[in-house]
Amino acid sequence: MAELQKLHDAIMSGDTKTAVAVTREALAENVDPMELIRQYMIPAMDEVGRLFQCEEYFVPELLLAARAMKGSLELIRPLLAASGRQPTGRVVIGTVKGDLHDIGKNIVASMLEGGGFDVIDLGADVAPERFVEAIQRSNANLVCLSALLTVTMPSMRTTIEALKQAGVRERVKVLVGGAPVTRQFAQQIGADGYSESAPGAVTLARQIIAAL
Amino acid sequence: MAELQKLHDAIMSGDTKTAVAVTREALAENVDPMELIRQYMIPAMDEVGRLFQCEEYFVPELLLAARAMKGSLELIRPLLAASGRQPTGRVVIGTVKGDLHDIGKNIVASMLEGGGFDVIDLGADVAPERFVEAIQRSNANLVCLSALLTVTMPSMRTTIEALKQAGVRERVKVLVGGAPVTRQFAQQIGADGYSESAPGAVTLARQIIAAL
Amino acid sequence: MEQRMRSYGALAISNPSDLVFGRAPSPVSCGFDLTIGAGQVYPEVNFTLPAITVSAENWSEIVTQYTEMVTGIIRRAVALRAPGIVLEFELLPAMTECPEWGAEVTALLHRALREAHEKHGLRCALRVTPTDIREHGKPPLLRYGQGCEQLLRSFDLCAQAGADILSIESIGGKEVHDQALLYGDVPGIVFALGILAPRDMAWLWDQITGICARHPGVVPGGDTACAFANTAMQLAHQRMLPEVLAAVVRAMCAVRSLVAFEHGAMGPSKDCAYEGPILKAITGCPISMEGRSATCAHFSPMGNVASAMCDLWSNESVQNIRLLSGSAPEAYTESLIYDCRLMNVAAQQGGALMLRDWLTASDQWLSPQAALLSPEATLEIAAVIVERKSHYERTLGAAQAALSILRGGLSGGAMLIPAKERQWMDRIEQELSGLPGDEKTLRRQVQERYAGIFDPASYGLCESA
Amino acid sequence: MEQRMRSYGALAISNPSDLVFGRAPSPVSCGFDLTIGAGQVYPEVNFTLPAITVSAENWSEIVTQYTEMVTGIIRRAVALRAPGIVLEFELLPAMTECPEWGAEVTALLHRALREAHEKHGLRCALRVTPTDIREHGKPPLLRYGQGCEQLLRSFDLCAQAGADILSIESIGGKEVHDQALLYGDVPGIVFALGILAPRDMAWLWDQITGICARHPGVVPGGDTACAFANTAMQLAHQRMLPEVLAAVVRAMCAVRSLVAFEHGAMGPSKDCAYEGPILKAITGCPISMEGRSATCAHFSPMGNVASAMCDLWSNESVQNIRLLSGSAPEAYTESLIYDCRLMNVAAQQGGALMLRDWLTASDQWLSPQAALLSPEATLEIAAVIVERKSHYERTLGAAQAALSILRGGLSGGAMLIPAKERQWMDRIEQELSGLPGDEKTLRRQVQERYAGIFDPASYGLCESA
Ligand code: B12
Ligand code: B12
Ligand code: SF4
Ligand code: SF4
Ligand SMILES: [Zn+2]
Ligand SMILES: [Zn+2]
Ligand SMILES: [Zn+2]
Repeated sequence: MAELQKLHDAIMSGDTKTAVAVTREALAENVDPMELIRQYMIPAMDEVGRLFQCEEYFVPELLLAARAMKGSLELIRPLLAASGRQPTGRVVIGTVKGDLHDIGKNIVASMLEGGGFDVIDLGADVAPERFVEAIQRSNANLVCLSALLTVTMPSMRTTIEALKQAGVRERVKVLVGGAPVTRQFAQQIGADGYSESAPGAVTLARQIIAAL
Repeated sequence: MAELQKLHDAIMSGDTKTAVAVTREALAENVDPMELIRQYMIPAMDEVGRLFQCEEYFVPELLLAARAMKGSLELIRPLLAASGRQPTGRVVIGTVKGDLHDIGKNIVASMLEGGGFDVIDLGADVAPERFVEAIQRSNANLVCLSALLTVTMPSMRTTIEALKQAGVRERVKVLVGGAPVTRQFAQQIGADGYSESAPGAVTLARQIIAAL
Repeated sequence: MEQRMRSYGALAISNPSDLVFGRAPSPVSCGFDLTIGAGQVYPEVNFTLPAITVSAENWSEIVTQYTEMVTGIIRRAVALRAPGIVLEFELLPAMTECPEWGAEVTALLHRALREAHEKHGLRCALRVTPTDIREHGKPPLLRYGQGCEQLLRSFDLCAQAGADILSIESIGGKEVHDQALLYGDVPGIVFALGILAPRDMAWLWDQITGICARHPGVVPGGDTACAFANTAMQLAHQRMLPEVLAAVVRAMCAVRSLVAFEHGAMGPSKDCAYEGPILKAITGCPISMEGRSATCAHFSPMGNVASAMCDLWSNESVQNIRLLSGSAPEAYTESLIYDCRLMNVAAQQGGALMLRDWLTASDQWLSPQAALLSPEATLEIAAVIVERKSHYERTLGAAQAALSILRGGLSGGAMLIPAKERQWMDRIEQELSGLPGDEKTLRRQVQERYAGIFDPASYGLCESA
Repeated sequence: MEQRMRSYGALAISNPSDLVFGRAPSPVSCGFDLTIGAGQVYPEVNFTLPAITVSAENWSEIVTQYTEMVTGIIRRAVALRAPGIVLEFELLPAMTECPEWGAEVTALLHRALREAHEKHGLRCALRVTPTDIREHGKPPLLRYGQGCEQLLRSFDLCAQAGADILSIESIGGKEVHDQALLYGDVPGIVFALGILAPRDMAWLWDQITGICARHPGVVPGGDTACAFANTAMQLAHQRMLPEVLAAVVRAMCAVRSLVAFEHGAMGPSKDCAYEGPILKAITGCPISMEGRSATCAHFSPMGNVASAMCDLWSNESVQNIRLLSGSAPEAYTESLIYDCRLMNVAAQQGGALMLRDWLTASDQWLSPQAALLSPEATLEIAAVIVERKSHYERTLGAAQAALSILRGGLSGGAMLIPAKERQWMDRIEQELSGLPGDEKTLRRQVQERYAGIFDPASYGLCESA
């Protein structure tokens, strides 16, 4: 029988190979995929998140864990989809137009993925239309905008307006972030949330999805 | 005959006594009051303003000159009013509600007076209603708002809104100033002008009155 | 309360090499394990709201703002391993008018500091400075009336809510001084600073030390001539007044700020009191100063020399706005910490006096206001003050000492100042020497000119006038 | 262009007591009567727009903003009698994409400086830094394509419009480095820094020095490892990466930033290149640094020590927003001027080394990144670099030297770092020692892992691979 505790540990130590192997074995033995996620994978990632916030883990540990989690999830997702069960949430993320800073955005994306979200990363320098398209195509319920330049902060407003014009603003919640962005600015442009850190972004995303 | 050049010089040196005496003499000799103002008094104050901007004069010299100018004007005004001629402009000035800083406002008021404006100084900590009242009572065409605290800057907006509500916003132009106020903030709250200095305030006031 | 009255007839520090940053003969212990003036310079961070109205509707946002600010400041202090820190909460007018508001923010800051001390061992203390809202009236009423009652209640509630040090920027005499200053009226200035202000200070500081006595552990800090000398400094900065006048006003102000100590203040004095070094030389109490890292609050011709003798080093005030790095309060906390690190390392390696002298030399002769801040100038003015008896005589003496220091700088060729400023020096000197030897005569001479502008009863001047 | 190629086989400064702020063996003269590195430290002020879109509609507002900023900065420099000043204009991406815009702002700033020089005798110069917009593509194309053309044209037009110094924060190798860094992949990091980056630098700096040669008087300044080491520094600051990794990355980066000098750069190097002191020791060219007065732009664990060997002292970047004192660019100009005053006075009185050592001691062992910035550590790393031949070997050597300095600090007990960081030190050390001696082998080992992420042709790697 598959040793499921090993899945938990493999994710925590960022060992993708083992994580995938254990998952495959478990699925072959018809373990309920939801159980795998709820009892082993999410707790592992939560523990990773906790260690990260306590400054026991750095980003490399975090990203390796997220990568392991993602590896397992790739095996599980088709089954969930087939059974009609949804992942926690579907997120479209990108750095706004004119801005090429993507490290912060990448970390947020990875942590969301690690947190069990289905993440569509549009990259950097993303025009408002591309956000609109991605939402339309993917049925996402969350949009994350990142900006690191003061001169691209206004693009966040423009993007939110484009969502309105395209009639998709109501379908999604919008989170914004990046070094120059503030809570006040987020309010002003009509975003639904702001966080100054990646773990904060995950917490916020969870709260929002839970409230949907 | 009155030596009119003396009026010019008395104002420049802040000698109220002489300024008033020469003015009285000239008026007794039926010199055109408008000529006194245009040819001697305004040029003197302009020269004072120039010296101030070149850092040849400090505020004390400036205020003493303004006081001398005011002394002469007090004799002339009734005549102008009788002949139906208007002074350059009529200004209501005050520091907004919640704010007691009044030195900057006082200097602006004095320089406006020195510049030939008719100035109604409401003091500091002035509530919006009091600005409205003063405009209604005085037929002023210019309102100057001063604020030195970040937490009283919003009072400028409130005051402008009160002018709108009372239906007097169209009758006046609104200038704002004070250390924390910026050009951008002035625009945002719908003021008609901003200056960072007292001489700048006078120049601006003149331009605005000229354009009326 | 009278028993608290101290009189200073001699200097606590008379040797220039004892007048240096970080050390004061009478250190002050307060807050969470912090001792000020015992060898280290600590940062004092002062922070304020951005453009937002202080009102009941906005109150929760305001609480959030203060929480954000204190969080950022403490985060930086911990990250940079600051050996200690003082926070200053300067109440905004509406928070003094409604003393409960001021007390609520005080409590919030106190809790944050306690937590930082418990969790990170950060030594720290909280200074609280209610607004002197007695100036509302025309003329202002200083010893009675609503403003006065609210002010005293604010001190009381803040002391109760967790303030460790109480201070004020008091305004007695300002109503006269403002006008005298703008018209360059030297007798009026002396009247305001040498007669009116000390009388209000004496009364007010008896109240404050009384309140501290009722709240054990709360230290009566000090006052500042902000309303007088900093107004003059700002006006000189904008080239509206001669720098020499601002410098002379500063020296005179030391006399009125000293009255706080005569009536029980123990230091640290207020950051914006650039007369602080004189107070330190006379009283031996620690002082707070501000300069090159207070560019958030005001520009200054004495950014370095201001730190030469400080015990706390402050940013004066910074709004909670966002810079590229993070919040402005956090950013200025960092600047202060680096300044303190340098001073403390130099002191530790035996170089305190050398660094003090470089800090002094780098500004000293570039502006008249800086010239008065050297250790030597400080001791010269302080010595004249303690030699004389009445506040009036002391004020005149301080002004004359200041002028003689400036003359020295000019004649030695060290200081270059424009002809216009030199004319003003002559003028101030002349007017000073024309002043009567006794205070009653001066009062008679100027009282009419300022009638109605001040309330004699507020200065205990009714009967005697 | 090949004739410009210099190779550094020995140190220009080998004696620690010659490695000090304000003095460089090869000073640079430029702009209006300014010589950098000849005895005085000057402020370098960098300033940027607040939240506003750079677009044709907003263009007049943008011009107003830059005019306001330069006016405020010059006003402060004149008021404080700064002996000289450098302005840095860092183009925003849209201003490089449309090179005319960048040139227009350059011209505006140039005019303002000329006027300040004529009217007030202010010695000054303008540094212009176009944005390295070649990174747009995936993978980025570095030697051809639209971004590259616009970038080179931007240099050309800015040189023509009045730039005195040209710089860049180039990004060759970053696409690989970003990912390697986030995954803590040491071989990937070395590949990016020791192989890819130097190849791009060589090509790019030949272009830049070529452009300077066509515009007499325009100085090729220098580059910075911002995209590498400052990213790591920021991540360490946010506790996302270990500080020791950020420190080792910084040391490695010196090798790639040195390539600018090998290909004609003359200094002053870029402010945000904290690898600057190593460059100064090797080349003898003046450097710009930033630290405790760059709190507007980023927080830092090395605010004081960063100034120990600088020739220009910068604020990195500040938005045009309003503080209580005035505009933020004006405020940070003042802070820089006071820092420079202190350094210059100390130097003038023979105390440069003493002040340098206090600045160093005050930060040195409080963080691994600061530990590498002492004069001794600088010379140790620089010596290893010049001893070795290829960029790859130099990069490895710099990393090892950095680790040995950190080990020294730890074993002597001077530096305290958490267990987690120490584990990372071991790990980095192990991985480094496992790397092959020759660059080709490493390329083969990692190339697959990063296939598709970088464009081999952009590094001249197609044929030889
Ligand atoms: C690294 C860096 C670069 C790298 C970018 C590498 C990359 N792939 O991203 C390079 C060198 C390429 C670069 C280029 C430039 N940069 Co740059 N850069 C930085 C630097 C030093 C660090 C940014 C970073 O990666 N931080 C680490 C990450 C993890 O933090 P973060 O992005 O803030 O993200 C965290 C949070 O904000 C949050 N978050 C982020 N996004 C989101 C989204 C959501 C929804 C949520 C909830 C949260 C969230 O979570 C993240 C993790 O905790 C900053 C300095 C700074 N103070 O931030 C300057 C900075 C942003 N850059 C600046 C500038 C000026 C530039 C250039 C214009 C320079 C030039 N003249 O060439 C170019 C422009 C490039 C472009 N077209 O956009 C300025 C911006 C000034 C301004 N006007 O706004 C800064 C502030 C530096 C400074 N102080 O001057 N830069
Ligand atoms: C002097 C002063 C005082 C004096 C006021 C004296 C008086 N009668 O005005 C006293 C001591 C009483 C005082 C009290 C307080 N102050 Co005060 N004060 C100052 C100081 C040092 C100088 C202000 C000044 O007079 N400048 C000189 C004049 C000439 O300049 P100005 O006002 O800017 O005016 C010029 C221009 O702005 C323009 N202008 C002005 N008005 C207008 C109007 C128009 C229409 C136009 C076109 C132009 C214009 O022209 C003028 C001439 O060129 C400033 C510091 C600063 N950086 O400004 C702080 C400052 C304004 N005060 C401050 C604070 C916090 C306070 C107190 C709350 C302190 C306390 N805790 O007790 C109280 C509040 C009092 C109140 N209820 O309002 C802070 C404000 C912070 C914030 N949150 O906004 C400041 C910025 C100091 C600081 N850096 O922290 N203060
Ligand atoms: S000097 Fe500064 S802190 Fe003091 S009252 Fe004036 S404004 Fe306030
Ligand atoms: S270190 Fe600073 S100046 Fe340099 S590229 Fe990065 S953000 Fe720009
Ligand atoms: Zn203050
Ligand atoms: Zn203060
Ligand atoms: Zn930079």
